[in-house]
Amino acid sequence: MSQLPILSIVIWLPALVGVLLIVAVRSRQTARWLALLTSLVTFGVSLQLYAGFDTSTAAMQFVEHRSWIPGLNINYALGIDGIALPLILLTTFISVLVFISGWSVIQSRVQQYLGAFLILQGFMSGVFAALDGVLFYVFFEGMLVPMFLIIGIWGGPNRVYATLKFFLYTFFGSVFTLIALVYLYFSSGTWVIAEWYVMPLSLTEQTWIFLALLVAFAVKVPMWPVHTWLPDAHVEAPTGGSVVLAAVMLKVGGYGFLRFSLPITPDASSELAWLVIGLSLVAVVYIGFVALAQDDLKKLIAYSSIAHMGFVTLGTFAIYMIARQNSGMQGAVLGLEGAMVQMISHGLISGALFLCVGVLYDRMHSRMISDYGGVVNTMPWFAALLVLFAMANAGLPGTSGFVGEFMVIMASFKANVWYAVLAATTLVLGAAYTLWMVKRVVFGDVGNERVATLTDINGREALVLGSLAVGVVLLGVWPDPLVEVMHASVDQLLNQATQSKLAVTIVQGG
Amino acid sequence: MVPLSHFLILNAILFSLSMAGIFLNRKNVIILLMAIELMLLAVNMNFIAFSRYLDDPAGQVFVFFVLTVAAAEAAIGLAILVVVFRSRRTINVAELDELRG
Amino acid sequence: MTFEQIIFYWFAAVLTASAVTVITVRNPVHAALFLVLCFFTSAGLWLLLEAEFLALTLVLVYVGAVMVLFLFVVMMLDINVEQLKQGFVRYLPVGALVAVVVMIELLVVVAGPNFGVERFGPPVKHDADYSNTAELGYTLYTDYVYPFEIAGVILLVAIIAAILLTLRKRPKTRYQNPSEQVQVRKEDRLRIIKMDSEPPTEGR
Amino acid sequence: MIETVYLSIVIAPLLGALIAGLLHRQVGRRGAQWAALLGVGLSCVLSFYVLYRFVFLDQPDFNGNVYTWMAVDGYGFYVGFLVDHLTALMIAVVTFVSLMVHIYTIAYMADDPGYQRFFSYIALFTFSMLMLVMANNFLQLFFGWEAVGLVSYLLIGFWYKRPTAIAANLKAFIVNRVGDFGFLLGIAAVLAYFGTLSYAEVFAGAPIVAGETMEIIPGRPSGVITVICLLLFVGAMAKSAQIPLHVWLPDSMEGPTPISALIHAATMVTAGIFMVARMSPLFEFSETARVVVLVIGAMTASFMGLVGIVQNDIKRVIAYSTISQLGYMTVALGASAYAGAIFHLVTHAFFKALLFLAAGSVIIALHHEQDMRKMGGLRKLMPVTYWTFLIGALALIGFPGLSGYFSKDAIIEAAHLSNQHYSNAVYWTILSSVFVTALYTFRMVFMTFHGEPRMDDKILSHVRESPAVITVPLLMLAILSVIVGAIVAGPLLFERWFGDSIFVLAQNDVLTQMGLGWHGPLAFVLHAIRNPAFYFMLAGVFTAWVFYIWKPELPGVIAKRLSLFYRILVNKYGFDELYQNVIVRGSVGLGRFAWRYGDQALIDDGLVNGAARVVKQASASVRRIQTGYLFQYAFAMILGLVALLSVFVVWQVYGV
Repeated sequence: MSQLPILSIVIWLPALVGVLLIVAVRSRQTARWLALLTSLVTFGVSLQLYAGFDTSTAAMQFVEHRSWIPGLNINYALGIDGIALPLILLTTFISVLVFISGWSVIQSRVQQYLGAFLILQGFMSGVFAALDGVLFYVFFEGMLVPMFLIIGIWGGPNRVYATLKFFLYTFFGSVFTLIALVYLYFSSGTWVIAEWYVMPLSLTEQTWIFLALLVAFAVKVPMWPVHTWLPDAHVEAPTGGSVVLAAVMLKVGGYGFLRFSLPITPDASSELAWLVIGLSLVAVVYIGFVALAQDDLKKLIAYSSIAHMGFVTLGTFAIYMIARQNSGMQGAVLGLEGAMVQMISHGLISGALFLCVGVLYDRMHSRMISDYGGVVNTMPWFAALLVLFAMANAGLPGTSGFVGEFMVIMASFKANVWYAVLAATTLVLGAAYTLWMVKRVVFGDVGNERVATLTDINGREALVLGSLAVGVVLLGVWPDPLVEVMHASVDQLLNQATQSKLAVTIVQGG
Repeated sequence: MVPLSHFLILNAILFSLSMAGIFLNRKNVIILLMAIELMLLAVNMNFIAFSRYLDDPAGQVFVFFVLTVAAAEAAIGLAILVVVFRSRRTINVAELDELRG
Repeated sequence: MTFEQIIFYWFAAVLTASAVTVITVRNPVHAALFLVLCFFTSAGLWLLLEAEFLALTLVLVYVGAVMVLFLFVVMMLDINVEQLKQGFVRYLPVGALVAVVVMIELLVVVAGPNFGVERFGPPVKHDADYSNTAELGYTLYTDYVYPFEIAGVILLVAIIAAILLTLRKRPKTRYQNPSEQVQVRKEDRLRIIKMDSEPPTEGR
Repeated sequence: MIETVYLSIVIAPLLGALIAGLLHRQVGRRGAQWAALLGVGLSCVLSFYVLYRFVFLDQPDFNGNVYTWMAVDGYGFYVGFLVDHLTALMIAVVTFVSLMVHIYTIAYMADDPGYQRFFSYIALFTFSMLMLVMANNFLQLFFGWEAVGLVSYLLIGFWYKRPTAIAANLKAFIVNRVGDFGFLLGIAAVLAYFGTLSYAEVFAGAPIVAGETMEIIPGRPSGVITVICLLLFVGAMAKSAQIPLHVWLPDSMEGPTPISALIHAATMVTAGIFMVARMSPLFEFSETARVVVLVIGAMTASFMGLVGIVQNDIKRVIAYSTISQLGYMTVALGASAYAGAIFHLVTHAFFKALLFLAAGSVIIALHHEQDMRKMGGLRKLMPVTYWTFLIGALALIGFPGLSGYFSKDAIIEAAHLSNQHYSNAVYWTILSSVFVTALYTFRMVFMTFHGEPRMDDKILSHVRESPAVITVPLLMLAILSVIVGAIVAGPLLFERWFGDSIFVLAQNDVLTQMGLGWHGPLAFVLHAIRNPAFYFMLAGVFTAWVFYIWKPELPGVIAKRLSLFYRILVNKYGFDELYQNVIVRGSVGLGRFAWRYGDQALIDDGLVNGAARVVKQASASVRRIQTGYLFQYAFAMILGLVALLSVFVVWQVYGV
């Protein structure tokens, strides 16, 4: 293993270059090249993480550890396991695409825009790599600021409302996280997240911590009924913002459940699994119907994101229902890894879909489905890619969208037949809202004279969408390399998540 | 020989009177300031009385500081008053409602 | 009734009466003057308590400086007394009530058995050569020297603040600027112009 | 060696599709055409080689994995192939029909701007279908299942400018998704109860799991196998267009005719039949599931055949006929005559592809006219088309000696011999449907080729026989439609050619029972005289002749007399209206309602903005306290102080 602090580079290189862009770079073109170069370098460095990753162990790897605030026992501790690694790779990958795709789209305050994105990228990587509670929280909150600015400055006409809603929602949630983290610190005396896994907690304590964390992560995921910020934020955000928001930021919620809720409060998670599962199923079914009624492309994709993220939470918490079946834990790993795969896949697909909307928006400056129609006549390559991503969004086998849904449905069938039945409605609903949208936008005769003047995607857009398409198909045809890195970590997580902490308390008390 | 309690009672009366003065002259800032001076006077006299009966000069030192601060306060208060009057041509407190929410 | 007691009650009565007048009188000038009376009587009471230095300070600082300042401001400003007195009666009951309540409470505390005022014996008799000023100064410059210095700073701040607040730039005021006068150069005042010499015109 | 052959069979069409699709600019029209044609052609040749080995060289079954798709949690998900007798037959049929369609397409699509795209799609379809039939596990089966759905979606909407086409493809995909919903749940159930998705292991475990029950509705245990089979059958119902999920198939005729032949007649729609046959080791253990299959099949066979009588669009008639024939196959499945179903599937693939392609030939000759009321008298003008069409029609109605006769008769007989519940009713239903089949088929023949020409003179003057690339596939298919039944009926039905690919419990084995009376194909043909189906068929043809040649005014009279019945048929029993008005509108309406009142009104306005509003109003009222008058603040402070002091004094002094 190399001695370079790879994780620190992945986090701080973009962040520092981002600051540099904001304060020091005058030329737009320099800023663009610098940002692209930085993200490429970061992506290259993050690939080293994959190359050097040892899939046989569940231990944290590439660990960096320095004292940060000794008085409060806070450390600058970074490390990744099989759960964080794919998410970091997703972050760095998507970021590169964002810079390419936004090359000439943003014309005002280019340096600041790119700088904000670089900082955002660094922080998002930081969230997935942090091993210290405070560090996690700092990144978790820090992420909001650049995103707030991105939507608030480069967003659409109603951006102020959207940013406020976005910020207040997420902030509302994170306040509870902070309380939970501080409580954990005071009862354990340490901020090391891994120490919290083995700390005994009573059921009452666990329940409160679980609920506090649930609020934060549920907002981030977002779960019904705290999801309404997402459509608004997406609609107003610039394309790059939407992409990052959907592709990476939502994953922080799912990651939070895996990293915090399950291992720290296993008993409460088990007790309240019904709640999360219920909300997830509502997300899948109810939001599926809501998506059907959307007239706005971005809103539709946003709602579809919510429905798809429902699978993440469903797969995560289905393990407790499997545990209650008394027929062995087989299927639980399927659920957890399905949730993970779904996150990665949704990152690619929703990112791609938002980029597609961006391509259309750049040309026509409209997000309304009714303004389009017959796009395939003038933009055949684009139409082909959009259909591919739409199919992936509908969970067609052979695309990554299928893998996660498949795994989660399989796992939830083990948990309860009806979970699987409700989850599987996405097959119909997902196809219905996605393909109906495709039908209205892509197919048909040329809808109006503005559509007639559209030009097909250029090389830059083709590069971005094409690389996502390759990713989507590759993961769909051969997902094993992705799930392979998770096995060890997920096995360990499953142990922690199903190992009751109450028994430990009794032993210590007696 | 005056007992301590007499001084205390006197100061209590004086303090209450100045408090009533704040209520009564709520519109006239100058008299408000005077009432505050009166209040400080009552407090100071308490300090001195205790200083005397406890035979500790620290109480008088405190009065010294109170006087200093009271003088400063009066100076700045009046300066503000002058500025207010200059800009508004009145010192009627009822018209000073910039803090209104 | 000893002499001390007579003086105390007399001064106390005057103090109370003038305090009442201060808060009730209409004219601020009168109020200020009655406040001066308050200070004088208080100074008398302080002398009774053998706080000679403070008594004199009170008279000098308060009566001589602060109250003059008050009077100065009162007279300088054109105050509509009638308007300011409006609502006086309206607040009389509540003011009186508050005052009475506070007074009763203070008296309950101070005069009640809990406080134990009676435990304080009569004050220590000092020798004839006892100097209150020296004693005060001794304490002030030893134990309280830092607070003393801070008090000085506070006064300085008050001075500067008061000046700054009331300072007004008057554009039309004529004044000398010595630094500009000193810095003046020859070129600023005198310009030597080369001119062609002209032959005298015929008209002259 | 043989593995390479198997792999090549699958890969070749994929390569063809990719070249034709992604490099369409570089390779041009001819290049794309040859890429697809060569890919499928190679695949076809190899498939026949494989079939040859299975038939004559006693090739052993192959079951192997190509690569690990994913290994999780002790479950292995693989991409792998199972090639046994059933598969060998299927790949031969699929690639052959596909090849014929490829050749036919060269002429049919010659003027279409989407020429390369079309070849790419149909080659991709061939690949998907091969993945489906060659799968050795449920996952890959589902992959192929969905992939054919995708290509079907793309092909139905091939002419994407037509609003009807893009409505039809969306409908097809969504309806199929409803089936996949059940199918995927079925797979989930298999995984949950068998712990594997590999066919071999699942089938081996079926007798053990057969005894297990699960509680879907608490307190009411149901057999695991029954649940699995029913869920899987839901998938089959959508793919094979069984009532009530048949609605997409007639609409799918919006696609180009080669597609109707390839996908919506010969191959894709039979995927459901194939799947159930493949799952025979499971279905055999669930009597309930088989009863459901039987009844659904019979209903589809009869009801959809009736609708065919009143259709005027030539392709739609064939489409309804397809649904009806699929119903027959389903009946065979329900009667445990899996081999009979596959047999009918094979013969149907040939004669139905033939019918479609011949219809396509007519359509293109008439410049894309599909309405039979504007046809007629084409017999002389298009002789090859006419005769091949007639052969197809005769095969369809089960004229003795032609392929359809053997397969359909086997099914009817199987239903007759079956001792399932309702098998008697089913028997009579499908028997009477023979009459219906004959009626609508010959109505179509008569209206199209006989009588007076009813088209414009302008079009009529241009009508001529189609070129060789169209007629050659027609002839090939016609020959097969004639002979294939007689050749394979014996081995396929009665000699257990399928071996272990199809599993039938001894007590359900109607085919063996039927085999007792099997004395070769010739005897079977002669046996037709004593077969009621034969007379039903003759009656059907005769009726058609009466109605459409002898007394053409009769149908109108009858339609008026039986107007209620007629209207029901014309409206196709109202399925479309029901789905459109109740399910589609209902869903969108529900979505709108949920969005307006759930998301926007309740959550956004009520909770989110509501919270903000409450705070705002509260602070608006509180802010009146904030008068801005300093003295009032001072008063408040003093009063507060006094109050506190009072509390303190009272508390301290009086020790309350």
